[in-house]
Amino acid sequence: MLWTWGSGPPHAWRGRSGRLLAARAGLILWPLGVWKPSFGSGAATPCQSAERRLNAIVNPLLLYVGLAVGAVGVLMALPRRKVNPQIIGAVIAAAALGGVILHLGLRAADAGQMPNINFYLFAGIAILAGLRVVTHQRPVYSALFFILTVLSSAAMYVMLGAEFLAFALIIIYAGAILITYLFVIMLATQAPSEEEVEALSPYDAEARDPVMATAMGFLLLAGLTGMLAQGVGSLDPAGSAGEQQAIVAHLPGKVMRDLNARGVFDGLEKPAEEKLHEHWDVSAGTVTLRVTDRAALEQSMANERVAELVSDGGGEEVVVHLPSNLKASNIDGVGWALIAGHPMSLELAGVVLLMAMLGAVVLARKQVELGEAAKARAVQFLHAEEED
Amino acid sequence: MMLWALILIPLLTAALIASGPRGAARGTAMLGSLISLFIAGLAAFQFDWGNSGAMQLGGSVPFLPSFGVEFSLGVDAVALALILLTALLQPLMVLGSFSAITSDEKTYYAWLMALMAPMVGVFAARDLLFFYVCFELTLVPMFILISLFGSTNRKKAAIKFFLYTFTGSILALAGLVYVAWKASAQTGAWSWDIATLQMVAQSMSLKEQSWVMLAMLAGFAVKIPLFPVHTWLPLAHTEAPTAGSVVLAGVLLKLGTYAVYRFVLPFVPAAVAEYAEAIALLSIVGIVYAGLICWVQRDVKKLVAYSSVSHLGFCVLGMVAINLIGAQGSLLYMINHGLSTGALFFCIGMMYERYHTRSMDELGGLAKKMPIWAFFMGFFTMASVGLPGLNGFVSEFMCLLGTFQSGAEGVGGVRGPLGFWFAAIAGTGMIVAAIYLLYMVGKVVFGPLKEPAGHGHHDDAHGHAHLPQDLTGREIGVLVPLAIGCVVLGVYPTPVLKAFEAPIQHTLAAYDGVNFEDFDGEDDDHGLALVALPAQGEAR
Amino acid sequence: MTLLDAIPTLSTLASGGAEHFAYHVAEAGPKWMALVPGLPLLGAVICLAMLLFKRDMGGRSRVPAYLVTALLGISFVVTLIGFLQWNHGQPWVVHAFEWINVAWGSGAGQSLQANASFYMDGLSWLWMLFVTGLGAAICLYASEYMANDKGYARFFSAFALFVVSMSCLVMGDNLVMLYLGWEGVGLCSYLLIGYFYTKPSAVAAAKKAFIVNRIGDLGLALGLYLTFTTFGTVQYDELFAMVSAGVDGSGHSLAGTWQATWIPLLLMIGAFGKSAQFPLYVWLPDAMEGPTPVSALIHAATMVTAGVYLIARMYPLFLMDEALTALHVVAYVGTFTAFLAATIGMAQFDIKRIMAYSTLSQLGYMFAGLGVLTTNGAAYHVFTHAFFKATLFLACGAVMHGFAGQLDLRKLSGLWNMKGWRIVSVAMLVGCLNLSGIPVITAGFWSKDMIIAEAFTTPNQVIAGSSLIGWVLLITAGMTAYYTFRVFFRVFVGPVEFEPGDEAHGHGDDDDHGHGGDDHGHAGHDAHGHGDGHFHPHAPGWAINFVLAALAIGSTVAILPNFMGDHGWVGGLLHDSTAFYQSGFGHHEAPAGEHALANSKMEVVPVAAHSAPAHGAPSHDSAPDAHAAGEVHANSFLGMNAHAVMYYVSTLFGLAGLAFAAYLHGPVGAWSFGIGNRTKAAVSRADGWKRAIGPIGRWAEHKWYVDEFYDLILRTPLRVIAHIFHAFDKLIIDGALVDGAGLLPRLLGRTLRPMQSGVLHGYATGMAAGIGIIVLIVLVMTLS
Amino acid sequence: MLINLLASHAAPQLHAAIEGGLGAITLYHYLFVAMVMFALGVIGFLARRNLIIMFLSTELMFQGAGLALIAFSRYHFNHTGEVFVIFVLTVAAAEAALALALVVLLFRQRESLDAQEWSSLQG
Repeated sequence: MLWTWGSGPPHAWRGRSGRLLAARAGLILWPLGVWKPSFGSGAATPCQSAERRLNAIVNPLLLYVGLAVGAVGVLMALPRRKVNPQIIGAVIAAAALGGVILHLGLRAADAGQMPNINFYLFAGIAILAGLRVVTHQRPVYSALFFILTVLSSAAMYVMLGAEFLAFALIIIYAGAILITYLFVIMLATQAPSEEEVEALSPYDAEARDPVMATAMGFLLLAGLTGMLAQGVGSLDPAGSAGEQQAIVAHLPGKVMRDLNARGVFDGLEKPAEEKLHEHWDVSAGTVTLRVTDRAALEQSMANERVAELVSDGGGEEVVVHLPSNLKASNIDGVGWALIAGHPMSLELAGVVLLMAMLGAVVLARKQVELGEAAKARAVQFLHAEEED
Repeated sequence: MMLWALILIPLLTAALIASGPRGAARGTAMLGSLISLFIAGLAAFQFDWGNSGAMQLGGSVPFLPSFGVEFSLGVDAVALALILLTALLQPLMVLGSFSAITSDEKTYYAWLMALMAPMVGVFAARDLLFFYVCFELTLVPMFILISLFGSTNRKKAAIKFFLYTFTGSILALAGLVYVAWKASAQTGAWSWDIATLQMVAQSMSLKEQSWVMLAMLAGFAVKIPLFPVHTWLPLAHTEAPTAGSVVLAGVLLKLGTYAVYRFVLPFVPAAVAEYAEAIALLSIVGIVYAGLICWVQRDVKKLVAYSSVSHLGFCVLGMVAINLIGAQGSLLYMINHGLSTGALFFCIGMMYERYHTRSMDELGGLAKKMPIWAFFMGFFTMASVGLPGLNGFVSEFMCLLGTFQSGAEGVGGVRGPLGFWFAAIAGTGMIVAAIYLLYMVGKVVFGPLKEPAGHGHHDDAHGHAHLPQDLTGREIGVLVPLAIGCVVLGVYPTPVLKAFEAPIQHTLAAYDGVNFEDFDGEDDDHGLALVALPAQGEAR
Repeated sequence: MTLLDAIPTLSTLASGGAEHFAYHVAEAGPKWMALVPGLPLLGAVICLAMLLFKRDMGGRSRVPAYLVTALLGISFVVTLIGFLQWNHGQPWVVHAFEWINVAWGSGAGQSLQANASFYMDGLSWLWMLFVTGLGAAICLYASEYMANDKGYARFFSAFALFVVSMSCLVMGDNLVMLYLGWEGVGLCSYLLIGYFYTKPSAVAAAKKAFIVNRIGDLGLALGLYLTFTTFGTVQYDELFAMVSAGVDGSGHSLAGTWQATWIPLLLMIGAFGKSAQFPLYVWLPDAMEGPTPVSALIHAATMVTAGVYLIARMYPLFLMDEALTALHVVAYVGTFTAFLAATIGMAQFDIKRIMAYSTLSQLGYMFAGLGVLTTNGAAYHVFTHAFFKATLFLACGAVMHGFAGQLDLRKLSGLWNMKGWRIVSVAMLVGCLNLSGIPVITAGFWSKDMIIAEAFTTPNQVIAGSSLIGWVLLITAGMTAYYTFRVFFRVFVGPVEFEPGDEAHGHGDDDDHGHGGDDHGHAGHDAHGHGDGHFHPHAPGWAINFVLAALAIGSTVAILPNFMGDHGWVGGLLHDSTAFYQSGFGHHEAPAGEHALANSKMEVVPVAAHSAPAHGAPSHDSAPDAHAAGEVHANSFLGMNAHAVMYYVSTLFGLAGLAFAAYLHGPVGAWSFGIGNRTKAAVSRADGWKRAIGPIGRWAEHKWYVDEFYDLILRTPLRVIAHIFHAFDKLIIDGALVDGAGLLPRLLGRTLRPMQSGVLHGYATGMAAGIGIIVLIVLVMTLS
Repeated sequence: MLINLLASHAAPQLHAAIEGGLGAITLYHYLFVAMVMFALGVIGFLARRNLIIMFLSTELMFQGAGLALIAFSRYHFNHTGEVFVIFVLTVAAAEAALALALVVLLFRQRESLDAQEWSSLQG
């Protein structure tokens, strides 16, 4: 029984697709700013899951005003040559974007639910740091702010249950990539002279077409937020135990190790790992094991260290419930998804990395080959400089 | 099997050249082309000449069965003759390039050899798609040969050559695919077999046939090239390296006429009968027009290039006469033009290697310095002029006779669309050909000696130490086979004519029921009938 | 078998009276007849091989000359043997190999057969005899004449090839073979005229000859095609079988068909080109740029008579037409050419040119003879002309050879009295007498007479204006005598005086610039001491003298055939050929008082006319039967029997011309019969006359500006058209249409190009905008 | 430091959030943050002239995309999104390596990091 993604059991969220389609009708009015505070009622619109729509959470008018103010702020924050209202711009932008997010939180509070402080904290840090990444005049600081963004992103990953990736992000991004950036920045950013250590390169000091860039970025943002109105909603609680079970079914080693650690096998015969599935009823979540030492079994049952015994006919075999908290972790899931679902992609990623490595080696090698004449001239020139 | 070998061996040779050392390039090419020639000769021996109308030596390998595409090969006498011409020219081209190409030999010889495969493929294909792929594939090596090894204006020439012929071919593909689609709609399965498609195409309505003919001609006429779409040819010829010009004149142009013979004539007989006069008119205009243009050229190679346009006009004219003599003349013309014009390009190339100019203003009276070269130049010029006893005559004569008798009255006349005036006006092309070719020979070969500046003190300066004044043995070796071919085909064309008879009859069978209406019935527009003199009694 | 056996028995004429030519079923001839063209071909190939493999010792080897002479001699002997073995009356067909053989059906006319086969009847024999005979003789002459030329092997190769082509032309058994030879002699003519290829004028003349000939060839080709479509065959025996029955290939009567008119007209154009008749005559005078033996053989004796041969060969086809349209044209054009060439010949100073124009003029006679229905006269004139014109040319050649290319009659005088020149002078005299038609003792007299007499005899109803033709020919005869003896009187008699030409030809100076006119200028004769004023004329050697003597004798002996049999030997041969046409207008008195063939008088019987009743469609208007014998009266010459009085009349004209020449150009003394008064080479009484006639003399000297006229109306416009076409091709077709089509995408690209600023941000902005647009599109799509 | 913070203090809440859902924090919240990060990246890429900053901006865009992917992954209860983030990381790493190598190369040629220096592709 090889279970694969996509052909597996139905998930709860799948049933929503019909509603997603139905929700489009209501969206016609949404960009026009017709907002009905129908939060929680669900009956005012033909769409039953109206609360999941964007306008249920934030007033679009407010959203767009917030975005516009943010755009002005970002515009001001971008480096320019003469008058440089960077700080003011940063403040305005932060206020605007923060306001939007805060509004989201207030809305959530209105619904009687406490906003998740952690989310707002890290979202704010990420956005603020991102703002500084693109506006700071000194590349080194930009890179450092980017590390901050990465870290807060990682925090949000954790909140989303992706612990593995959160740490992978920190290790790869903050640990490797950004360090490379820093090296390159230091290599490539040279002060014009010793006196002007503080001087900025002209291309750092001045943005190119800031109005155009900001307009483009925020229009894109507005368009994307508009798209969200297609009906995404809150994140359902993890309800899919079956999926976890399914993954566990493929991880006999993990089950064995877990059962072993819990002492479930005390007094019972420990099956070979590859034979485990013969004893294991995945759907029921039980294992049928042969009794080897009845006394030890009873001892362990007495110690309440073993799982519940489903049936014990007093014979040679007993049926044991698997521990209720025995399920696939995030890493198990990612690993399984990688190996079972996207093995070719994994290989490709390896190839990409290898190629990139080779490419970087080739590119970074000094390639300017001087001809003999040019070399001679260069030598002469150097000699001349030395004599000076 | 041998046809496969003829396609694969050049490719293999090309690969070997590309991967081998530079010094071995020309040797490998020579060997490969000689093997090809040997195999072609072997094929000619295996071919059952008694049954020359049937497709022989073939075989097919499915390629895309669901789409009906096959690698399907087979030749009749016409195709085999053209393959033999290709195989004969190949070693000569390699041999003729020894001194002309001194750099980047691997690239040159590899592409030169790679060019042979699709050319053979075109002639040997029995599958339409395979034919078309080969037809187009010839462009790539040629493009590279021109753009890398041509003379000063080569980039433009190569691009023009490629784009022009390619654009035309796309239209031809549209026409061919329409026929295939039509066939698939009728039979329910895709097939690209030429014989099958031929049946379907013949059953199309006149309107459909006309469009299909127009589409096919758009591609093939560019390749031939017919009058208004000929301008790529002089440029490409002039700029191409010698062997490139030779293969261009010798084989590549024949792809167009061969395609007309193989596809246009049998596929759309009704449309051809309807528009034969128009095609013939274009051919005739091309004959005279290009001929006159030749006369005012200053560049020898360009002159010969334009003469190709003029000559192939005869070829097309003979073909649309829709009778045996015309078609035989036309097919023979393909081979003859390949021999004589190819040889002329060789001669001009040899001259160019010595003087680095082709301008008639700078050259003259070279017979004095290079008598042997002058002999060959004169010889092939005369073959090109159509002097009886040499090859050009038989084909030109038959093309014109076919044109003349097509639709003519009298016992020697046959049903057909053309007639007296077509032959008479096309016949002026004979005069024009004499004018421009003798003009060229008179300027370059004869007359007082004139050499470009810097060549006057030939003996002192040794400007061309690597080449003696007159032709070397190798160069004579290039020209002699062609000269022999010219004489043999001129003196004893009977075997070739006999072999072509069956396949042509096979092709012309498509016209059995076709009505050349303009020339039947009362509306007899022989202009001559009107000026016939009154009877004797009245005269007295 | 003797020559006398060749005399035909005119039984067919006597009995049937309606047979217009003697059609005989051919019989297979011996294969060795193929040696006649085969041997010269071998010679040509060997010479060529010597040339290509550089075995001719740089032109010093005499092998080519002797080889070709020997082979031509053998060829002549073979021809002679064949002729003697030939059963008179029945043509031979000798099949060599299949050349072109195509069949698209089994019915009549559904195949094209043109084999390498030979057809030998009286006409072919006549031509072949003098082609090979004269060829061999002139080849011998050339072996000395060309001795010091570098291109010795080349010359003899082309020379031999010429004989091959001429053999094919004459002996071919079908029109395609004739066409092969026709073009072949054209090629050899081209090669030999352009023999001195470093001389621009020679190259131009060669080119001109070839191209003008090609115009005629087109006519011939079209005539050939029309013959084929009409008769379904191009083979003589089949063709003439049909024509003799008066039907075309499908059995329909030819009477009144347009083909009957046009086939001869088209063939005639071919004949005009090759035989240099007006308006296609312009190449022949220029052709004198070639070596003199070439002029003698090709451009006087043989090749230019190919047109006569063609018309004679195809005479039945010419007679198919009831109205004889083509023969009318032939007669008029021939007469006009004869007269025109004579006028030009009178005003020239270059003796070789004069001979060239005299050739033109005599060819005109031959055509006129064909036109006035005397194939016998035309063929006999061809025969005699071949001898005496060859003699004249070779004599001129000897002069040219000896005097370093000097040909101006104003700069030569008194050769008769110079040492070593006597044979040349005598030969010249013989030739001149023949050409002038001095009575009785010259063959030219008899042959020319036959034509003029026939012109007067032929009724005007048959050939309209035949009397006028006769008068013009008579006057031309007088002019001929004048310009011929103008040459003789000025060059060969009188005080010894000469001025050498500017060539070093024949003086051992065999470097590359033998014939002047090349880039090294006129260094030629300076090289051997002429610079100090001592020029020694180079008297001809044994070969030249021998050949000249032989030809002079031959010219005289050519009288004899005229007296063999009723119509002469030539007439006998013609009777056994397709060219036979016995007009019989008036009593054709055999010369030398032999009995006249009384019953040879018969009506003109064009084939189509007499075939009409045979096919059941009698027409009293057109059928000759309607005219009782004698109804169509033969014309007369001023009321007298033309044949009887013509001898005296033409004698009168000839002598008048001679006397006029003696008066104007004759030196003091016996040679000019006491009326001449010239004492120096340069001055003569003629100069005063020339002034008197004003510009006409100058115009005649400039050949009536015909060349310039052609240049103006043909060559220049054609050249202009060619330039226009070239510009059109370059600018309109290639420029506007092709490159214009290519310009569209280029313009589009040029318009869009500025968007590619090259700056990264530009592309990024574009990308972001693109994403934005896609997002908007998705939004709009999902909203609607 | 931050990681420690997350590990020690936030872990129980996080655990609760995973167990019982994110409460009021909807997918939209995460997507909005992701989009803002992406938009900032776009702005940075378009507005800044320093090649390195431009590449940093692309990394910022990557971050936005990655956050969105993780959120969707969570939303759909599968790991495909996370797998994609792994690829994003891969590509980012590869891109960083190559791009920075290129930057170094370019800097060697012109002694400048200004993107406008390089416009030889101008049409």
